[in-house]
Amino acid sequence: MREVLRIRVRLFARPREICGTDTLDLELPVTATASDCFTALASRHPELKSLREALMVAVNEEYAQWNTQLADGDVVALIPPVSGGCGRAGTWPR
Amino acid sequence: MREVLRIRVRLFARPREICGTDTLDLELPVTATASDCFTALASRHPELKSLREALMVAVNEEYAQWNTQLADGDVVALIPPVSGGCGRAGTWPR
Amino acid sequence: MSQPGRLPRVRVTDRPISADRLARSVASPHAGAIATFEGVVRDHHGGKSVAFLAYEAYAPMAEKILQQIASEAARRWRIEAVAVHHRTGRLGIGEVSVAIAVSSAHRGEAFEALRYVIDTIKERAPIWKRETGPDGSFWIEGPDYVRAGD
Amino acid sequence: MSQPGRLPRVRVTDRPISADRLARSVASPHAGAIATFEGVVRDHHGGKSVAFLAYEAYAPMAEKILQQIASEAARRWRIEAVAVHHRTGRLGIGEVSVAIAVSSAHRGEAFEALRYVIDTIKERAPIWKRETGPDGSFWIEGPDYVRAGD
Repeated sequence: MREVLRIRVRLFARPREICGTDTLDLELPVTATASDCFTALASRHPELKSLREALMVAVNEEYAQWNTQLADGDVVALIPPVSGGCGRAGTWPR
Repeated sequence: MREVLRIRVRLFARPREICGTDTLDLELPVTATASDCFTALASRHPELKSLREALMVAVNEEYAQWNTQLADGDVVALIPPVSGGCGRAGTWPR
Repeated sequence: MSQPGRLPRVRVTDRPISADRLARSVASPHAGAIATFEGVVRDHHGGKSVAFLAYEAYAPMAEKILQQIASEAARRWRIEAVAVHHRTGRLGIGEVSVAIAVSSAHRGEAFEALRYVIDTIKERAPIWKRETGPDGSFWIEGPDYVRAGD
Repeated sequence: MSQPGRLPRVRVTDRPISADRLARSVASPHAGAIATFEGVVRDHHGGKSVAFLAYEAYAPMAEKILQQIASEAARRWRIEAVAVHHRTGRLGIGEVSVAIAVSSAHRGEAFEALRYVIDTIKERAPIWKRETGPDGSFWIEGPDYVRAGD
């Protein structure tokens, strides 16, 4: 086994537009968290950085914390504010 | 013109069953109120008397007070408690 | 196809009624929300089983009252349209006794108006319900049951 | 005829949806109340005119979330059944984006559960809305508008 995590990233709405795709695959260090995944993606697509505060993250189709440890094969989705939400990630129901 | 009011009475649900008809005509003194109409009817159908507290009255298809003065040709309806109501006439919206 | 434009907004009828037809009749390009309610004959009431219901109305007055209630809702909330049909006669389990539809730009108003309309109908419309089950027939008078004579 | 028994209770789909089909699917002999909600594309938003909307969903996660919300409603209120469908893709004015139906023995529970379901969908379901009007296309992010790139 290689010492990396193969992570699939799902993108929607504005992040999808910024990255120009709805799905991409990343290789991350084995210690990577969801937040590290975002940072790796934002280094390729700097426009994402300003969205960070507004984004939620999902791992394997469940809302997750940014400090969630990832595992090989995980699917990470960036979740922009939804249409009826208040736009502040901190108040979303968990 | 005769010195009486010709009043049509409309009956529904239990009062209709008690009186055995859904419509009847009464002649009442020219000073009669809705309450007098009820009294005249209850003198023919004594079983009605016990319903008096629970009944509302309508004159010409509008909810009315029992002391409403009637006019010749008026249609008086006895309104038993409706199915979703609280059963106390005094609390009905007016 | 139904002809929504011709459907009366308020009606007391012995024919089957449908919230869906009312929903289509209140639709408008300005409406972002359509909420409906159907009252349905259910197989039990107060712990007793129910075979069927019979609704009796003072129809012309009931239609006036339904119209008043609809107008009150339209004054009180910012809604696009409201429609109310009430059925009379004998209804079996699962049949619709009352159908209401409300449309509005935003959903909060549709919900509040819908709730107001059904709650107020139940308080004020001159419509009575006779329930028939294994113990016979009863008039439902608010919280009271009273044995019916026929 | 539709086949209500086979209609999934929860679905995210790019095909047209209907609250009426859901209402029929939640009907039961024990239900005295059926309440429905349709979210409809309207011709204006925030004072601007709207030509059409496009809904984009993270579909498998959105279906899980809708199922969670339905289960929460069923735990919290005494209801018979609840069904929720959400549509994706381009929708014109008057088209239904979300449809919900709830049945219950008594109407209060149906109203409260219905309101909970739509309010919670709007907070939690990973579904996004892009609005197109005379000024271009915008993502609707809670209270914010953000210009869309395509």
